[in-house]
Amino acid sequence: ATIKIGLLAPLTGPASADGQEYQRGAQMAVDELNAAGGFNGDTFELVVGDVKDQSAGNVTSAVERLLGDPDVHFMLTGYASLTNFEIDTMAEAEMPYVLAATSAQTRDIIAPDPDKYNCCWSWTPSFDAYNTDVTYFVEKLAADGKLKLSDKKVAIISSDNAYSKTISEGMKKTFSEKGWTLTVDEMVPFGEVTDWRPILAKVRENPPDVVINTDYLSGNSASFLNQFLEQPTNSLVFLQYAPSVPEFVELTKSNSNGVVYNLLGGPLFSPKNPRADEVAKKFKDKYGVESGTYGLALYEIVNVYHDALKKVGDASDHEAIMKAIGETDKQVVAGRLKFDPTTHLAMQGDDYIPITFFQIWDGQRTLISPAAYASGEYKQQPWMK
Amino acid sequence: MSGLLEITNLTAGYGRIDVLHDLTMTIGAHGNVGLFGPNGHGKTTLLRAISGLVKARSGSIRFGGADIANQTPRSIVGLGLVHSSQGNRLFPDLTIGECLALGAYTPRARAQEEANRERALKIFPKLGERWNQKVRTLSGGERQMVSIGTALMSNPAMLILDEPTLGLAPKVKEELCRAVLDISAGGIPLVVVEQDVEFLLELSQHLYLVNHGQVAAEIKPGQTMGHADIMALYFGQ
Amino acid sequence: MPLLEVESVSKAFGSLKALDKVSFKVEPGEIFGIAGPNGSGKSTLFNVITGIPFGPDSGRIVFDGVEIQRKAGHKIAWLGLARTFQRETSFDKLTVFENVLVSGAYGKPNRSPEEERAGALEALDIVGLPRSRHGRLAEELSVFDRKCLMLATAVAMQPKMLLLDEPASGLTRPEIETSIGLIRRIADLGVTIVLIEHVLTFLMSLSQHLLVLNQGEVLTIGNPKDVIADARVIEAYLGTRKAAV
Amino acid sequence: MKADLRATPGRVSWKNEAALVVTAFAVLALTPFIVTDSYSRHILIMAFIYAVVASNWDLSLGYGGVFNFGHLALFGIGVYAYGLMTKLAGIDPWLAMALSGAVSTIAAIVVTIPILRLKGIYIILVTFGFAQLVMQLILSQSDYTGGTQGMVRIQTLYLAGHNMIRDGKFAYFYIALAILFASTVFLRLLVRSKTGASIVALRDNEEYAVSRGISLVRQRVITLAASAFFTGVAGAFYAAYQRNASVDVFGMSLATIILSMVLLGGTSTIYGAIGASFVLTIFAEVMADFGAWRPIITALLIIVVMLVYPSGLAGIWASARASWLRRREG
Amino acid sequence: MDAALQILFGGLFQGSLFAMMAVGLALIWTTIGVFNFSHGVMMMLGAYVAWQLSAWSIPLFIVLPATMLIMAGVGWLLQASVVRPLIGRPNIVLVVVITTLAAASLVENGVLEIWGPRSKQLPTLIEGNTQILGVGVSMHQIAIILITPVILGALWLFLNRTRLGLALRAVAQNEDASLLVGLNVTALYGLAFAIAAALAALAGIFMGGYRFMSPVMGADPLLKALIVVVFGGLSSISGPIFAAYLIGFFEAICSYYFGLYWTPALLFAVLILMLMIKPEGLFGAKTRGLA
Ligand SMILES: Nc1ncnc2c1ncn2[C@@H]1O[C@H](COP(=O)(O)OP(=O)(O)OP(=O)(O)O)[C@@H](O)[C@H]1O
Ligand SMILES: Nc1ncnc2c1ncn2[C@@H]1O[C@H](COP(=O)(O)OP(=O)(O)OP(=O)(O)O)[C@@H](O)[C@H]1O
Ligand SMILES: [Mg+2]
Ligand SMILES: [Mg+2]
Repeated sequence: ATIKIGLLAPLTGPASADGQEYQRGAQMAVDELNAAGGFNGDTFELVVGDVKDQSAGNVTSAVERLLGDPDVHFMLTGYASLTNFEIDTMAEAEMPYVLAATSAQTRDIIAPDPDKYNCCWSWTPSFDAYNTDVTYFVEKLAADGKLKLSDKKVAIISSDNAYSKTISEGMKKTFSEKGWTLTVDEMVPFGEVTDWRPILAKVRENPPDVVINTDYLSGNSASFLNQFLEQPTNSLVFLQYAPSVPEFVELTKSNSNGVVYNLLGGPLFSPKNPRADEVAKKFKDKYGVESGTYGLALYEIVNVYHDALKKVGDASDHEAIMKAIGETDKQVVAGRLKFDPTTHLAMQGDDYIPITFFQIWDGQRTLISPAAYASGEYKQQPWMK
Repeated sequence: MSGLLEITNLTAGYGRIDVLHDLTMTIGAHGNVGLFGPNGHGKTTLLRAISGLVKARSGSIRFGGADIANQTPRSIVGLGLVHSSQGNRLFPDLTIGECLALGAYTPRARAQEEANRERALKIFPKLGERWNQKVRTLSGGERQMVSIGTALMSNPAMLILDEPTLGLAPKVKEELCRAVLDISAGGIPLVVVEQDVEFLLELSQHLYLVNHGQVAAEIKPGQTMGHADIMALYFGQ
Repeated sequence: MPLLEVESVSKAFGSLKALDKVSFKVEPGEIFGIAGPNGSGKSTLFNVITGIPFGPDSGRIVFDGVEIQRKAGHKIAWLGLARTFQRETSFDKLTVFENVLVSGAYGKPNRSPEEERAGALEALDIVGLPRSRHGRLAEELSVFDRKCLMLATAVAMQPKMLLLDEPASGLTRPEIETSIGLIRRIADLGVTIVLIEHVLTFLMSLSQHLLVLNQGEVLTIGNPKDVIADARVIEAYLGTRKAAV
Repeated sequence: MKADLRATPGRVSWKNEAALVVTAFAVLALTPFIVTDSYSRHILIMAFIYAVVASNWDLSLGYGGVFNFGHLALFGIGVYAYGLMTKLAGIDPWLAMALSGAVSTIAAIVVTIPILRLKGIYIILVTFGFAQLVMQLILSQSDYTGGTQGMVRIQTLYLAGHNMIRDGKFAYFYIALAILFASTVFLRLLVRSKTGASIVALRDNEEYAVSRGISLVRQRVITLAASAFFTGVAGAFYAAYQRNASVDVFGMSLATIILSMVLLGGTSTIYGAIGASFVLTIFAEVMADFGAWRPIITALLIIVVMLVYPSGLAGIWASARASWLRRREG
Repeated sequence: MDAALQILFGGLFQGSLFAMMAVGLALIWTTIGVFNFSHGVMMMLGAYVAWQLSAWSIPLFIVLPATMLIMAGVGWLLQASVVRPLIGRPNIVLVVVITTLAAASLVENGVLEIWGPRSKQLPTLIEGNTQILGVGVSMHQIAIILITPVILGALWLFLNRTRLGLALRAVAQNEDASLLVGLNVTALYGLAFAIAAALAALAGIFMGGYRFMSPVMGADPLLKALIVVVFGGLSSISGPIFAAYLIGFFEAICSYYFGLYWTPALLFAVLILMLMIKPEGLFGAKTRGLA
């Protein structure tokens, strides 16, 4: 028999680059498991539900299709919908489900009644660290003498989507609590932004110490950087998420030198966590391209399921599988994975999944914080004086 | 006996329906040709088949010796067989000047553009006055003038006019009649479809009555034919 | 009291004066002819009277005691003023019957559905469109039938006045004869008719008054026989030979 | 001969049409007993929703000739109206569904104002802009609408004594079918009435129609308002069924799909749009395993159908019927 | 002063991109009377073709004309397959909407299959940045700002001052009449699409060197082009060209003073208002035909 694993992924439409990566990561894990003899003589099979443009109708159709297949015993996704509303459906169908989507929404759905949602667990830890840690990071650089702050000014640019907006709001709060002034506070509509010039003009009018853009679309982020560098100010540039996407470096080439970004739940490339390098290498060998966050994450999620299955012994015992997944405690590419029983999110912190800061140099991503895992140090960004 | 334009056993139509059935006609042997007959019986279709706008399903059309059945309209115009079509809406968003310029699009006409323009403007001086007005805004009669003017710009070797007097004031009609006769006297045979019988009789000596997609009667020059006889033909169908 | 009074109406397109201070009156029950060279403003005159697509720039138009020069087109229609257009026009994707039904229903509101249907059938009978063609789409009709249909839609509105723009153009002799009879029949129903036409026989045999426009101005107005004998009319409009008709 | 004062010559008779519609819906009503899995039922429910939206769009686009590219905004307004009314105001879901239809209708009337003087293709821009403005409005009120995060856990519909969540979508199926039935009957009654004829008349020739006493303003308002009500109800149902609302209902991709349904089905038939909604929805699901090939194959199919039958599925139907009649006669 | 210059550059640059896209769309509308909803994917495909050629290390000065030629061919093919067969059928405007939308989906997903979903970038036309009056701009943008008016001017001259251009403008208005004056209707339709596709490809190359490319990159520019064309009026191509720059400047000004976020809403509000006042588009001629 086969044990089917259902993957929700946008294979077509604007997010298809991520969708393809989910599929590759999950497929890699399934192939490995099967090569190792499957499970009790059963083989695994990955079935994909295309959520297309991620609209509610398309997500529901994909979910229903996979739920309708009696051999599907586990489902996973990077992110399937904007709202993660499918968690409710999974709960009703008693389908074990692990997702990596924005954790704020996941928490909002699960936290009021965690027992109702034993099905569903989030690979992504709470995003709270995104809100606070950039401030801490910058102030620490200043304290260490690696960064000169003139008068604690920050420019924050955000995009009108749940992810970017929540983070930028949090950042604004933390920065102002720490006595910073906001020189630019701009939001762009979600979607392609061709011209950042008007916003950059404002940035240049009153050069801040730190420039932050939380728009996570790699193309937007890349063109922001390129346009910033047409006439840079003496500011530290921090970009949310986008630089972690492999093609970011291709799009910006040498402009990306020095850029700083951070990640929660991304691969923790460090001698202390060899697994990240190992899985990333496997991925690159198999597909010829580097994986971003999601390829590796989905690979790991399949393995988390496999561990639970081994523990339970029976794929059709969803109840037990859900429980076993919830009890996971293992070292994964992102750090130590353990779920918080009150929110069902992965736990966050230096001992669990840390928030990691990276700096890009010559296309290489150097882990510069937290110190415990760091493989290099922050170096002054080339345009700064 | 042969003419400039020989149509033999022509069948043509639209969709599933044949409009012309096995129609045979000779044009040019006895001077200008006039076609008449009740509405909707295929006169326009015949002209459209001649100029290649409608496919000939069977039969042949020979113009000056060459078979032009199912040639492209472009090559037919290139031979000088020029058709001013019925109720022509022309190019609504072009100006009169541009319309006339387009008339002289074929290489054949391009050489004579100047002369032809002068000729057209002489017949319809109004076109010159309104040179830059868009066709869309012209009155019905004015549009008709542009339509005929454009045909003249194509430097015809044979001129086909489908209801040229439609909507024209009597005086303009008269002037048109005179002008067209002038043109034909210059060696350009005419094929005219017209409901105004006086006008038709004045222009052409050789008449065909087209009825049910066939030639129902032919009146050759020698045969005298009064207005009353034609009326009788109409009503007697 | 005249049914239609046009007072000093003007309409310009840019520098072109399509109508220049045109005034005339139409008495109830008569057939009133309008002639004039191409582009003299005849169709434009109909346009400004009916407000479709535009009213006059200046001047006053009184229909049946109501000033209409600023009224919207459909409201003018409701007053009982119907028109036809120079090219055959129809609602192509409606059947013949629906063409007439909808015109009657909206052109003369406040009737019961039965009256509307009966009125539509009557209008079709008047113009002589046989039952067998009532179910055909309007676009499938021949030119003459389309002209008849356009007339039927106007008749179905049970108008007080009917403006006809070149109803005979493109028709064969027999069809012209038929049309003359048809228009007489409509006039006999008590409908006042204003008629634009270039086919002189048609115009002459029908109209009781004749107005000739030239370059947007009234050239002359009066008894048809006198009008076409007028030297200015011959010069501007008729040309030499046709004057004899 | 005394004329039958009720028959409309050249059109299918009332009686025949009613018989056909009732039969078709009766067949549909039996399907849940044949397809028992909730996935197939879900697909049918989606097809019903799309059918409502597409066929109502056919009223304004096909019959009215109004290039209303904001039609999906009317759907989206239904979605959010339902979500807000049930969530914030605590209005009863069934009532909220009807009210959502009313809200969409009002929105349609509002959007008619700027397009009254516009013709053809120019209407696209304004109606599209309207959709964008509505979306901006929803996004900007994120305290109520959830902004880009959307609204989740919207109140579902209920039936006393029946658990709608664990019945394998049985109840939702019939509710969706009922909405489609009501909408179809409403649309067909409308387009066959004299109001329907006046809408077509305006489309075919505006100036001629006005000269026959048809008011452009009034009929255009009626057209858009009539096409909005069931669209809004369908939006409300969609929100209740999916239990969430997000602004992607305003996006181009849903609009493109529904537009394909209207045009593939053949405009000005109502039934064509409904048929095409079924065909495209089911087809897309059958092809779900083809990944990027699915849209490629779908696109090819649409192109081929439109090239051979520019009047869409309705054209196929018509020519099949014609050849059947010919064979029967010949 | 800085801000004014930024706005000036932003407006010119965006305007150039809009114009390059819009003009092809307008050309197809004025010649064939249909809206080509695959215009956006023509742009996208152009960028990918150029990318592929560059990936084979063909130098840019060959890539540019080669891509435009290839895309002209593709444009021709597109009209021959999904537009030309429909000419003269009822409802053509709507039917072409759907066939070109389908063709767009076909191409978009085909590109997804061939080149994959990940973003790519084209080489810039000219490397590097420069300072003009203290404002930094990339040479690539300057190149675009300078090249576009030249090309648009050439196109305008071609359409308005040559016989072929006249034929191109005439052909859609009345197919029968076109045939009767001896126009090669098929070739002219093909030519219109070919020119439009080549211009779209050029816009794609501009875009791909400036930002990034992905299979869905055409959607937004298509929308913008549509807005520009309707806003500018459909009766000529100079209307849309002016409108493109106008909207470019409008956006630059708005996004500076009101933020990028409100710009789309403001733009639509202004457009709706403008159309209410002038229903035939800003530069459209007010011509109403007689019935
Ligand atoms: N495009 C078309 N498609 C289908 N049928 C057509 C088409 N054009 C004309 N017909 C039909 O062909 C027949 C002949 O039409 P045609 O125009 O040739 O007649 P005609 O003698 O020129 O009449 P008229 O005097 O009215 O111009 C008519 O019955 C008409 O309905
Ligand atoms: N919208 C418009 N824009 C510019 N000029 C126009 C417009 N409509 C009509 N005209 C001009 O106004 C004049 C009067 O036109 P109108 O249609 O009234 O003439 P008419 O007397 O009906 O002529 P015909 O007998 O040829 O039909 C014409 O010269 C015409 O070119
Ligand atoms: Mg004819
Ligand atoms: Mg006139």
